[in-house]
Amino acid sequence: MSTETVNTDIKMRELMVREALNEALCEELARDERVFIMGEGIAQRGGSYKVTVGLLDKFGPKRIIDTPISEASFTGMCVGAAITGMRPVVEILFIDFTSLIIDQIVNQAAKYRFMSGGKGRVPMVLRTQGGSGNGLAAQHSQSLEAWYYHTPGLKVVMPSTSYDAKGLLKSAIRDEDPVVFIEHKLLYMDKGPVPDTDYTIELGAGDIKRPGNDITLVAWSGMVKRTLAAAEELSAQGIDAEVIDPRSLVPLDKEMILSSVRKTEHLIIIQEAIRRGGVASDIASIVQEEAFDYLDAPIKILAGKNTPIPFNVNLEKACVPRQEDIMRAVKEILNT
Amino acid sequence: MSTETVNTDIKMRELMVREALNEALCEELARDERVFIMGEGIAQRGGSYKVTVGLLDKFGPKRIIDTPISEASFTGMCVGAAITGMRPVVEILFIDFTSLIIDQIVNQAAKYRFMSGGKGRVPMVLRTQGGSGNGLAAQHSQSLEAWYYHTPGLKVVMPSTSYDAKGLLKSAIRDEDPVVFIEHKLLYMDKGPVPDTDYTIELGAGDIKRPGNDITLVAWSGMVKRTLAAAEELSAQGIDAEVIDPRSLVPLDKEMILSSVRKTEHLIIIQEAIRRGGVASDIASIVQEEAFDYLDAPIKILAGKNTPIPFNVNLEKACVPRQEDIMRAVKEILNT
Amino acid sequence: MKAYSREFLEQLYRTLYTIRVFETECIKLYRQGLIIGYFHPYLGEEAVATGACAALREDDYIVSTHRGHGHCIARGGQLNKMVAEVLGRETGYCKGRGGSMHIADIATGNIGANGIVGGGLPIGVGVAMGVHVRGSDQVTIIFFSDGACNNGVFAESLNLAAIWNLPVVFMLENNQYAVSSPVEEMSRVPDLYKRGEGYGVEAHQVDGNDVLAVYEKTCEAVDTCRLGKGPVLLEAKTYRHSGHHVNDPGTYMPKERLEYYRARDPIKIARNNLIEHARCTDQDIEAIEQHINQQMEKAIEFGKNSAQPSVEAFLEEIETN
Amino acid sequence: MKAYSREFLEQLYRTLYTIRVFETECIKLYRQGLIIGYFHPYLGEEAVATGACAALREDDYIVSTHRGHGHCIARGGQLNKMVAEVLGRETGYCKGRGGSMHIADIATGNIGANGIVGGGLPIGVGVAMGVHVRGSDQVTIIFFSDGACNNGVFAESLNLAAIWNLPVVFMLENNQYAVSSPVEEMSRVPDLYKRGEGYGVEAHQVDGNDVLAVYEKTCEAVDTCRLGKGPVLLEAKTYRHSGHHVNDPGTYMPKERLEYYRARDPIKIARNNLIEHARCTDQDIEAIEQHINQQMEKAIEFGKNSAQPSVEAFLEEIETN
Ligand SMILES: Cc1ncc(C[n+]2csc(CCOP(=O)(O)OP(=O)(O)O)c2C)c(N)n1
Ligand SMILES: Cc1ncc(C[n+]2csc(CCOP(=O)(O)OP(=O)(O)O)c2C)c(N)n1
Ligand SMILES: [Mg+2]
Ligand SMILES: [Mg+2]
Repeated sequence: MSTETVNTDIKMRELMVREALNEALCEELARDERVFIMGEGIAQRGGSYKVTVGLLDKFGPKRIIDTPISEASFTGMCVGAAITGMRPVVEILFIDFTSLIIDQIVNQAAKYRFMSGGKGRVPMVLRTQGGSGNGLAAQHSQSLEAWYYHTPGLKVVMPSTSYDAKGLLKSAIRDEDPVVFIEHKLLYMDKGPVPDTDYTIELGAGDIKRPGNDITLVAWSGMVKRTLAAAEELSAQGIDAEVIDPRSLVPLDKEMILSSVRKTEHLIIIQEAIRRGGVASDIASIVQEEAFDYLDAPIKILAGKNTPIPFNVNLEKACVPRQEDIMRAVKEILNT
Repeated sequence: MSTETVNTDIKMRELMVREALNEALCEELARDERVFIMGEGIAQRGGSYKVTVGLLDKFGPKRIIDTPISEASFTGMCVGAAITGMRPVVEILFIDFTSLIIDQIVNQAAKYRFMSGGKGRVPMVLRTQGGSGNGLAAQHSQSLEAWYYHTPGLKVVMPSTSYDAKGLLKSAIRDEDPVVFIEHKLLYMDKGPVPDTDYTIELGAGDIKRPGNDITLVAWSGMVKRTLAAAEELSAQGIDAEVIDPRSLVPLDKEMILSSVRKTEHLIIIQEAIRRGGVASDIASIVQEEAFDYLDAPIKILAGKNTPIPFNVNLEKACVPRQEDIMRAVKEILNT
Repeated sequence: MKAYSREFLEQLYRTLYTIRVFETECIKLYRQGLIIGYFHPYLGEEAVATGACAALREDDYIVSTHRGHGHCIARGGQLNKMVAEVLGRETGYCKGRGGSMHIADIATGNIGANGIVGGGLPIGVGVAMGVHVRGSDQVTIIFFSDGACNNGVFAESLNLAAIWNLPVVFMLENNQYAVSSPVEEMSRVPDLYKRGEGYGVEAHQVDGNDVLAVYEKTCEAVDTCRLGKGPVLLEAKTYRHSGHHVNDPGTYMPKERLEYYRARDPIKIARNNLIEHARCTDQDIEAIEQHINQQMEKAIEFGKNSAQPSVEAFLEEIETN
Repeated sequence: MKAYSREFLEQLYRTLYTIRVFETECIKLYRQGLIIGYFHPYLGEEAVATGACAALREDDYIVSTHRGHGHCIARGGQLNKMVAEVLGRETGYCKGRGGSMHIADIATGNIGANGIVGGGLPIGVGVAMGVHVRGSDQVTIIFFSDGACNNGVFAESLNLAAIWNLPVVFMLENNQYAVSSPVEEMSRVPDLYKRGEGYGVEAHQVDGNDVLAVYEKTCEAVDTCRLGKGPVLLEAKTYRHSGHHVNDPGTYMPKERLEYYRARDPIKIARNNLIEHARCTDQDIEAIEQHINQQMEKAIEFGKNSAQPSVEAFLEEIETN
């Protein structure tokens, strides 16, 4: 929140991430009648994670639409509607299932503007949810942001707090191009302060979640919380870590990361996805190229283990960087 | 070819990549009756790039199967057949269309072994074709190896020569796990020596396509040829580049790359895919971590431009690293 | 009713009742916090898996769904390994890596449950394609429900099986909901077997709560497939006795409708068969139930006493990935 | 035959002939190496796009395919911009970025061609959903061919349009091949409109070589949609006059079959209409053709003289991606 100037008159409420998302949808639906929402069980039932609760009553069945299990086609529908002047928001319950719609997102939504010589735009939002942590096993726990990160024409947003979730989702809906908006299943019930005003957060503006001088820690989505917890504990041990949450991976606030690294000379990137081919590798490749002479040690990546996520809770936990892993890595890199 | 010991008695033929692939399929079909092939237009018509020519006549319609345009399902069929003892090879004409089957590959094929506690295996090969260069525009020109590279449970192979194509495809078919085998549309007619014996190439063994001392150039698939051409021309200018073709990206011959970098202290990675989130970034992140102290300069990545591929031939060419880009980058990094 | 041996009717009842007990007991374990994640009970639908699998040969195949415990049991799955798996133990079918949604039992030809709705459809057609290439006459039953019919792979798979005459029984368990979405709102033609005709696929509807009705229709379909004249699409109309998963109260299910189907409880119907056509007494049946209850108790014991997978061993295992 | 004005029949003929000339001349450019990539001619199928688009209002929409030139022209596309696009020029519909497979003309409500077979189906249903949400009465025609019917999105899209009564005409151009694969081998029921019934969708077959037959059936379908009773599936049976793309000799197409359809050439049929029902003379028609030939010549001139896109400008453009 540190990068936004927040008026001190504004009332802050403690909202859960899912409530903040709900407010964002609600406000944008009210503000712009071109906005409509599609997904499985989002209307009557209000969504599996209760993000869309109450919207059907407020906006009616023409704009809050329960769909059959036809992910590819109802996502494709949003592309068509967006091209012709609407602003659809489609929910795919698990990012794992976006494997069914990636053709619509990558071959259609992401390319249409370009292929039409700039005449057509596709202002749609794909809301989806990823990450592990609930014993949901291999087909409901993936972290697949790297697929979309690798696709020209898409923006990719991954909020970690209630405040960010609301402000970013509103920006995503107002954006003229397709945005992949990835929520984390473990964050929906997390609470945080949200002002009662109509604010947005620019896509591409990272956030320094904790300023510090000794080392830069970059983390997003589900990893931010445990990175902050690690930083707090390290601070008690005399290590002052800066925690950066890029919030949107595309566009990426490269400058925020680079200037932090130029200051701290040490970088660890923490991601839940498996390391191979992940976003962390890409950020590392950028930083080593653009801040080579500032780096005092190799950039370290903490990432998910190279395996499908297991059902057993102990194994599942072992697959993803934990607070203690982060602390250990920091000490290792700083030789303390 | 340099890493394999080739018996000098062996007759070498000059074969096109597509002929080498055809031989591999032919030999494996003959060797193992569990092998069968599915795809669009692969039987009667012998495939759009003629890779499967003649197989229908030799092996009959039970094993060489023309499919409807139902990519998701005929790929899923291969998963089911593989689980129950067959060794299917499925062709998806363009890697762009694998967006329609990524659920079957990532959620089913790649995970089944793991999810079944190791009891089930999925020995199937997905043969597909990528890259730009024929004026086929945005939906027929992508380089999407990074998606599969990021998926635990898959192997990813990308040959650049006739010899490699044949030996690697045979290994892929014999492998016990799913392999994504990506050909390049511009290479099918390229000729190269292929022995007339039953050889295979281990998945995970890179190949030094040109030894050198001054700089390491890593390239695969369509980029190898122009990297070698650049190296030759640089050699005339006194720069001795080592060209490494990993051939398989998963498993990756990390050691070959690292030991080369420890020797040359300079690394450029050349990939056709867009840079953001590409395999090159991942290789860079590994090398900077594991050979930090050997690097004399930041690792450079030459990659495709961040855009869907345009139809116009001049624009298309400008999207992908060219020989002169490689030469320029080498000189820049070596300060010559 | 055709004449069936007492032994056969008892066997059907045993299977039905085992599924009922497995689900009921596991729901208790779930509520105790011992089972986590998604758990989709098959309560109320037991006759479909039981009748269908009874029509199969030992070397045949089935492909299951996220609601897969019934299929696994009907195909001869072991309670011990099932309980251990849903408890996430090393002794489970998938060594605790899979859980409820991914149980597979290759020994009984059960290719496995699936977390992707519709995911099993092409896989099953492919199993049949393997059979076809090998020149064998094994039959594959693919289980799926109404929701999966709206995933494009249903139409694709039906068509693929059709053009190659593959030995597949598409067993549509129409329980009339996809989570909370009623089939009447998700399709203009809620009798989903009618989709078969456009693809030239023989299709029938059957009472999914009557195990013998399911058995008989499946036998016919299996015969058709075995003769190389497949596929066949069977729609078994049925209804869940509870919500979509353990944590879903299922408030969207109209009371009268639920009552109607509860009155047509597949277990009750099969029990009546035993009494009316096989001269079983209440005591006979109680003995059967008693035995199964004990097996289930033992299975729970086994599961609870089984070791959790070792994190160290797991991390070592995946080192080579 | 119903009574049509001479003006209307001439207009249809003009469209048909324009498509014919566009494809014929572009094939020449292709053979000269001036057009590259995939080029899928619509030769032989002209009556489908022409008849269908004639039934639309100016503010309606169409969604096209990889074989899309005919749709674009029938909807009022400009030859200059089309030729420039297939030549890859800056003045083309997509500034040379799209090429034949991606021409879109938002001004005429042509959402565009598509390189993914079936890709346009959900997009078109979504266009109609937008209409529905806005409360407008615009109709969308989605063009697609037999091959696309086997992509799962066909079934999904049909069902989605059906449950929401969306104003969509699914216009199935059954030219009986997907590349070299004959429709009879890819489906047991080659009369693909029959798939509609299982989804509760009104469906009809029509002679795709007879522009008036297509026009009339489409008018009915459009009316149905406009009244909020859509969707409608129309299957127009037709045949290509040549291979799948310019470089495909089409040797798999049986001679007699091809001859049969050539004899039923849509241009010939429409020409006969003009002579028999509109009292046109050969000279009248020649004048029309002459005019179109000249327009096409000018378009080619325009295209050839247009600048290639600037590489520098392009690289600058994408800097901000
Ligand atoms: C492709 C896909 N979409 C959505 C889901 C989430 N989901 C899990 S079960 C379910 C309902 C499935 O309905 P149905 O096919 O009728 O099976 P039933 O639960 O009735 O047995 C849904 C939507 C999923 N697992 N996979
Ligand atoms: C999803 C997908 N699969 C395969 C292809 C390759 N391909 C291009 S056109 C074509 C045939 C399409 O047949 P049909 O739908 O009947 O259209 P027609 O060419 O007859 O107009 C195929 C297979 C593709 N472009 N997209
Ligand atoms: Mg159901
Ligand atoms: Mg066709």
